[in-house]
Amino acid sequence: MKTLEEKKILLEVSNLKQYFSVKKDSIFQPKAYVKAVDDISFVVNEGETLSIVGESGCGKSTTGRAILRLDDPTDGKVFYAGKNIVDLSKKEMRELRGDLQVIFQDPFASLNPRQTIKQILGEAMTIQKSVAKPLQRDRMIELLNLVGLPGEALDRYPHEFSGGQRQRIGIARALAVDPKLIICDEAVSALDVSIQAQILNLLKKLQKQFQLTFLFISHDLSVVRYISDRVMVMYLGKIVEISDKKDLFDAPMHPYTKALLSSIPVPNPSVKNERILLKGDVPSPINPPSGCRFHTRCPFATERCKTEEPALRELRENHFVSCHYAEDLFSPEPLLPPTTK
Amino acid sequence: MTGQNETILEVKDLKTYFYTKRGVSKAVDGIDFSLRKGETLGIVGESGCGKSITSLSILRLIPTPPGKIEGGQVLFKGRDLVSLPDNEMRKIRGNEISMIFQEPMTSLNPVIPVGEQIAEAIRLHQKMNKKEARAKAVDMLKLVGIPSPEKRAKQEPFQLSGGMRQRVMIAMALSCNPEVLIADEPTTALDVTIQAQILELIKDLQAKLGMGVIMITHDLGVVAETCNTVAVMYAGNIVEHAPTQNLFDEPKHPYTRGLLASLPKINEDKEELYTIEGSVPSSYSMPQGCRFASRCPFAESVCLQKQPELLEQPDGSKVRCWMYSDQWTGAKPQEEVFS
Amino acid sequence: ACSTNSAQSGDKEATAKENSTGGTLNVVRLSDATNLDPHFITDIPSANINYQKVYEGLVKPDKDFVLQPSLAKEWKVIDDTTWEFKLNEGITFHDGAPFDAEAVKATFDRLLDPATASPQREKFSMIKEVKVIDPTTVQLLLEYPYAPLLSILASQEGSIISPKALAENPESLKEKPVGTGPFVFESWKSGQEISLTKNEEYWGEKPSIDRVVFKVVPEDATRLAMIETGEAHINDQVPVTEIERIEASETMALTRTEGLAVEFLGFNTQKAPLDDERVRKAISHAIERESIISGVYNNVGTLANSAMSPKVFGHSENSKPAEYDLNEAKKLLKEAGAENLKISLLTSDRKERINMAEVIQSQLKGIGVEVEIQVVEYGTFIEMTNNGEHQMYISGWGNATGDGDYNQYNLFHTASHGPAGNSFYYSNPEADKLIEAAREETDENKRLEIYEEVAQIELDEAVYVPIRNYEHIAAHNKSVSGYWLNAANYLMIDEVEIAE
Amino acid sequence: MAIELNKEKPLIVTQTLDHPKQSVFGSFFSVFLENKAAVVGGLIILFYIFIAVFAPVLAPYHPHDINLENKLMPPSTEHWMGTDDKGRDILSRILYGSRLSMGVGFAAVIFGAFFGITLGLIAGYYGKWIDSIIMRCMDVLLAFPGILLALAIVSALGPSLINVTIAVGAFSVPLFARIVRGSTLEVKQLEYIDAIRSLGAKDGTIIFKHILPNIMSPIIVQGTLRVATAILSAAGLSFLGLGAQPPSSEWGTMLSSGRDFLFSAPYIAIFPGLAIAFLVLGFNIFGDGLRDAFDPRMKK
Amino acid sequence: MLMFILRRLVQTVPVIFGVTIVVFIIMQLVPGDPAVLLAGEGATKETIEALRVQLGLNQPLYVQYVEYVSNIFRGDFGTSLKNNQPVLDEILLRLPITLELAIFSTMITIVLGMAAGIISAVKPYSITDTVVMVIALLGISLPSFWFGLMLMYGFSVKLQIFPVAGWDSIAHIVLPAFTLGAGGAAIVARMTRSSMLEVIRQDYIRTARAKGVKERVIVYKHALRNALIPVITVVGLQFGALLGGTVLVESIFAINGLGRMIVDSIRMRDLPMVQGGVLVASLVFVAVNLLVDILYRFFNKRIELN
Ligand SMILES: Nc1ncnc2c1ncn2[C@@H]1O[C@H](COP(=O)(O)OP(=O)(O)OP(=O)(O)O)[C@@H](O)[C@H]1O
Ligand SMILES: Nc1ncnc2c1ncn2[C@@H]1O[C@H](COP(=O)(O)OP(=O)(O)OP(=O)(O)O)[C@@H](O)[C@H]1O
Ligand SMILES: [Mg+2]
Ligand SMILES: [Mg+2]
Repeated sequence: MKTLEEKKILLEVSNLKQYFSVKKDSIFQPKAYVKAVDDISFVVNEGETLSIVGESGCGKSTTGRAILRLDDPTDGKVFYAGKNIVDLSKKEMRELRGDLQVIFQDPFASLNPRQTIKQILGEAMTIQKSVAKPLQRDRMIELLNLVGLPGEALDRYPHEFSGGQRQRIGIARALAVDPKLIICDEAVSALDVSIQAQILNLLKKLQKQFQLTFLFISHDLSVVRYISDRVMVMYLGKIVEISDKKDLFDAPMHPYTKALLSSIPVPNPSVKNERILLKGDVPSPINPPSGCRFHTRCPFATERCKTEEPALRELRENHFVSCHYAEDLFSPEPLLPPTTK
Repeated sequence: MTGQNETILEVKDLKTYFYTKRGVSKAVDGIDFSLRKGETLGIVGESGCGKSITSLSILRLIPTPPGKIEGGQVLFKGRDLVSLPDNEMRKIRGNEISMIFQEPMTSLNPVIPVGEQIAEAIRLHQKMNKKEARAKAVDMLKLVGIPSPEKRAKQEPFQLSGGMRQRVMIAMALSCNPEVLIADEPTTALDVTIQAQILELIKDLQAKLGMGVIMITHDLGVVAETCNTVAVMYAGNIVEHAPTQNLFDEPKHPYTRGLLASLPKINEDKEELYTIEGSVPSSYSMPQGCRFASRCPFAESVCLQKQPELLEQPDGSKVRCWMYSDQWTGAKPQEEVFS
Repeated sequence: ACSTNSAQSGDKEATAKENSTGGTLNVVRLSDATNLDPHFITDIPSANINYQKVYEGLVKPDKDFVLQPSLAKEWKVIDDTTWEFKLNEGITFHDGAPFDAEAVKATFDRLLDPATASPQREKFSMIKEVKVIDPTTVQLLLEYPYAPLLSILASQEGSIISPKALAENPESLKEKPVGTGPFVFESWKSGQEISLTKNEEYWGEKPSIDRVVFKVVPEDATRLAMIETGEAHINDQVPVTEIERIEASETMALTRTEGLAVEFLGFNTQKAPLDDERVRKAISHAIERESIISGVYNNVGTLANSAMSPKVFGHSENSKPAEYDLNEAKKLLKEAGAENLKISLLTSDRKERINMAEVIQSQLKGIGVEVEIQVVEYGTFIEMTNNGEHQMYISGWGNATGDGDYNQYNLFHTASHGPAGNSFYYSNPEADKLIEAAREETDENKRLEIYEEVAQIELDEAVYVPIRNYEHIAAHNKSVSGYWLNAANYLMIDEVEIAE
Repeated sequence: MAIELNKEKPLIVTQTLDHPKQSVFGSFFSVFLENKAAVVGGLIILFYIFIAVFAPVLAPYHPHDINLENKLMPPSTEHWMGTDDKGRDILSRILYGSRLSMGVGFAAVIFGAFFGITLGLIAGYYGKWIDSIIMRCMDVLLAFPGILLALAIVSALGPSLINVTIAVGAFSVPLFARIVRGSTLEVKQLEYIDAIRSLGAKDGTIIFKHILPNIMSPIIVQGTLRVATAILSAAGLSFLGLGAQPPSSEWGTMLSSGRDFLFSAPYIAIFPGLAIAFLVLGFNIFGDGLRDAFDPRMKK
Repeated sequence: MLMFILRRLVQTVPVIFGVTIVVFIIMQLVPGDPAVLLAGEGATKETIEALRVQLGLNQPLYVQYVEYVSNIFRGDFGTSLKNNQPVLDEILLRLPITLELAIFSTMITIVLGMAAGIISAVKPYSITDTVVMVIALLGISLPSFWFGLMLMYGFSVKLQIFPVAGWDSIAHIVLPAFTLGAGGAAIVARMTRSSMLEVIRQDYIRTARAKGVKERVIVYKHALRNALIPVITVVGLQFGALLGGTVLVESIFAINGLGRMIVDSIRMRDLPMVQGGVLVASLVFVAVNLLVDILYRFFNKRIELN
């Protein structure tokens, strides 16, 4: 285990905002935005795996995309290697892209169906000039072996592979440019359990081997628990809790995290966890609730929650929570919901 | 609660094949199970193993062509649904056996108000006029916990969220008090917090209405939480069928064991996950022997030659594996392999 | 009575008595009129509506194109430059205005007034003054002796217009003609139809039909189909290729009339290489005209031997165009040193003309002349020939008066270069002199001689290749009888009968 | 500890590739060949192309050779399709005419496709205001009903086959642009585009190497069907006298002059009419077949 | 809904301006000087120059365009070169005829097309389906001008059921409307069929079956309503093709409509008439599209504007 002092910050996201304008229903309506990510700040340390979890639409992918500048963020800064990549020119950004790579969810959509594996990997190497042309073929085979595929795969097209194998190819492509940080956006969500395990193991192995840093996006808390060092929980474009994995899973401090954890069915019939059932659905990010965004579904919400937005506070070491009542609710012992509001 | 143990649905050697340009896909290849009143049977398995086709075959909803039920029986209260005339079958659908589908987004007709879609099922099977049926539909919406049901009944599906649509589906399925409810991955498309709500709802309603439920899912967690018995499917077969507790405490089939072992768990940390190497054989070219043999760490020559039967075990579970037969010569599996 | 009589004039009398039931005559036509003011009309479709229907002139041609009295009862030539006309009495215009000498004067004064800017003014420029002697007598005083005066008065342009309309609103005449004729203008639905009704007050013999409608039906096939089914009665623009079918049909019949016009292949004599007489001659020798008459025109019309048709005063049997002689043609080309010639051939978009162009194109290929066909809409055609932008062109001279002067002066006189008609840009002082002489000569035989001489000069210099004397054809449903086409291709319907 | 127990198993097991190697086109062709109608359509087109290429060899006469003695001859052993009003052999004219009619069809579609694809790609890829401007312009072009835009263009440029080609092409530009934009938007949101962007590929590379090849199917389908429409439109314009000029044997022109003999010598109009109809039919069923073959639902 | 209509109306404005710009530009492509054309034969240099000034041709292009558009808004579409009538009068005379024809043809397109499509889709791959679809394929492959002539030959000349040409009675409408509507009907039939087959595959149809709904009810209640949504758009687009088709059909059947007016004007190089005719036809089409969009919105409330 690394100690605190050893940790080096690789990526720092500060006050990131990503608003998408939405179509209006009437010409008289004021311009509306989806506040997909609304003012979030966090850091990713070198060599660690930071996971982002949350329900669908909470802004996980948007965060990842903003960091990669696949969409230009509305506001905020993203520091990588001392540079704010939001300000980089297109050309500078292209050069930097070798360091930041991404692995996507859909094994069917993430490879160009008209390129052979060789072309896919070769193009990556050529764009980033990570490997000289004559050496490319050897390197490709090496990469394929690394992700568990035989070299003969090179001349094939993506549709000749199974989902898990395609995911391996996606990983090989990311590795082809010797990245430092890989953002895995739901990289295993579409896979069956048995295949998912293969990929998760592979990712872990590669991380160790190449000192990679992962930003791991997922909605599956079990997977997150397996793979991460630290976990960040998002709700409606906001960070609600961020902490070391163990701390978060064993002693969550935000009522949402708590509810989320308790909602997950455990594959063990003898475990009967007390469940906090949340009412209703996630509200629309177009007009998110005022104050604490979770107050509409929170069993503990008070008037204050409706009006005052909670700050992200460090309540335990390396454990940040944005809830007005975090201390009272789950610390030190998990508490039951109060009977009256 | 009389006749709690009464079997209402029995599937015997059901075979459903698809005849396509690429060949014959034996999607479901000889399946047996039974369901009793008030029981929840879980069917789990990886994608493409034939879970949905099984459920669709029961209600005879397979797209024909290319699909065709090639053999077997589906006995519902003694009647074989496979050979039932179409009009008889229609009387059963939605009335005595109903179904909830995975995709709440696409399973409702986009241009008909949800209330009407529920009322349609009611009017088809119960002697009610339009008005009564509509009132009943609103009641059903209330039952599944949709706020302001009158208003919602008049809305069209696109105005509802995913969770609400799934509730509508449930309301529709339950509106005629069916004896069997088939839920085909009812929560896969939903977020965990919503999933919890829906599962809770189904459990509640089952307790209230006393129907038999077939819960199809690939999530072992869901199974553990909701089912009395579980059938594990692999490549068109049931490989293990056991009471839930047994299955999780003492999985028998190497596939089931592998599956459980490869699952990351929310409540424990692991350095490395067990992996089942290889992948599922193509449904167009099934191996002649045990379908799991190529991925099985224990496979012997017999496994490659002949498909094993579903063998009854002393604890009441059934396993399709040579290891549990008398012919087995190889080593008995060791638990450590799957850690 | 169920008579399916043909339109032959012979039995007209008999049927007229039986079928005086009136009825509406439907005439289908290719295109709509553009203007109904006789002083501004320049196209046949417009003229045909008015001519001898709404308007009448002082005189009119009969079926043999001999001039007969009309509004004028009689006339005499007082001296070379003074013509006196005695007018019929008791005639009123459709708007109630009386017809008299003042009306004649008003009409011609307007026509001759430069402010009117009539495109027909030039044709009447020999008239110096119109003098009213008394209400029924009028004199035309000419600048110079002009023999064919009557023929021009008999043309559409010579129509006498209501003085009331001229005084009150001459602009309205464009859309609403007011004359003295047997039919009164009823309405004009632009692009669709023009209808006329019987003039109950007509001074002459009243027509037996009540109404006539000129419908625009642009498709040839459609027009004919309408005749075949009886939906329409007369179609005066029939493709020559359909005559066999019409003649074989049980419900249709054909009317044919020799025309005044001649169709020809013209050369722009000032544009290289056609400025070389030998080239023109070579081309003339290379054209097999007979095959065009039979092939393109299906033997409608006859082989022309000059620019004047046999019906035109001034025509001579003796005029001799170039013989079909390919060897001679090739020889001439060689002499002229013109090899690998590429010449454009301009034609308007009339089907027969295009066909003719294609035939000429293929015939000239035989002597190694490559022809590029240029098909343009009629207006453009006129514009291009007026500007001399053409090399060879196909045209016809629709002689409106039936007199050689109209033909020779306009087509070949140096003064007529361009718009006036000489699109050959031909200029030969000798020819000019002869044409002028013929104009003023009053002795008919002498005139004929002069015309024969000048015509041969033009042919010898290969200014043009005469191709065809027009023959006008019209198809009608057998339910109608009694109409005829005059030689200028006007449809004459005052004696038409419609059987039920 | 668990890792110990797995000692005999390597951490990474190399996967076996169990699918046989197959080419993208192989599967496409097999699907395509199964669609009998499409094969028929393809054969029809091939047949016409063959005719067009070998017209000089196949044609018994020269298409412009006038022989007035032989005019309006009904079909016979000498003139299989009869002769027209100038005694030209209709069969020969149709054979040669295939070059013009198909040429116009192809050229117009290529013209329309070139601009349509370019504009559609730009609009779809760059989005935002560029998209708005381009697509509004396309809306404007689409606001002209049917061939009226083509008609207006021909009326301005004057009648000729080339102008007809341009006009018919111009009026297919917005159709291509729309389809291409739609497909571009669809493909653009696929993850491999993001993947290649995050590798630092330039816009041009992304558009031409990664987007364009993957939207070719709807373009080809649309293109094929558009050829059919273009041939019909061009023939229509020629029929109105605004297209090919005599003595051209473009089929619309042939039909146009043949219509005068519809009742007396119907074969003059019937044969070019059939020639058009069959070619158009060929393109239509071929396009339909392509659509089915490309349809992702039919695959896998 | 009202908002939607309003917004859609607002969106139409730039399209209309765009159309005027395109028409204006196309007419600038015409070789030759309009003043010379208008002045007529034999006009002097001075008259032509005066005309140029009078017509504003000496102004820069954009000024001319502004002038052109403002004239149009005042209802002044110029005057015909051929007969000096105001272009608008000529158009208004013919527009009702063309609209009548277009509406009848559209009815044929819709009724015939949808009926054939449904018949095909109910029993896909049956003999009926094959026959109907082969006819539909022929329908889109036959040149309409040829088809019209054949119809005329058969029904008017040979059988004498319908009049050959003209526009006086319902009987006159039948053949041209059919000629014009047939192609559209074929397209609508194909569209209806494929849309139905597509819809039949959808999950919600399976849901209806799982409810025990009869096949007939599934087809007519659950599938048809969804299947017709895309068909509405096709009918709208088809209306455009149909308006364009009037150019040919009106010529063949001698109908004095807008289409024939445009063709005749092109032949006579009467550019103001061409300009006006094309513009008005486009405006009609834009209006129809607007209507179709509103209908579409009405049937399919999910649609969002884009
Ligand atoms: N390009 C875009 N335009 C408009 N809205 C967008 C866009 N991208 C994302 N959004 C919206 O932003 C919100 C956050 O989306 P995001 O994809 O980041 O969610 P997510 O947490 O990744 O969800 P999931 O688990 O479903 O992938 C959603 O409401 C989504 O609809
Ligand atoms: N329409 C079809 N045509 C051909 N094969 C089909 C068709 N539908 C299903 N199959 C085959 O049937 C097999 C079983 O499919 P099924 O839908 O039952 O899987 P599943 O277990 O429900 O998977 P999932 O978890 O992905 O829903 C698949 O392997 C597939 O190949
Ligand atoms: Mg996401
Ligand atoms: Mg399934």
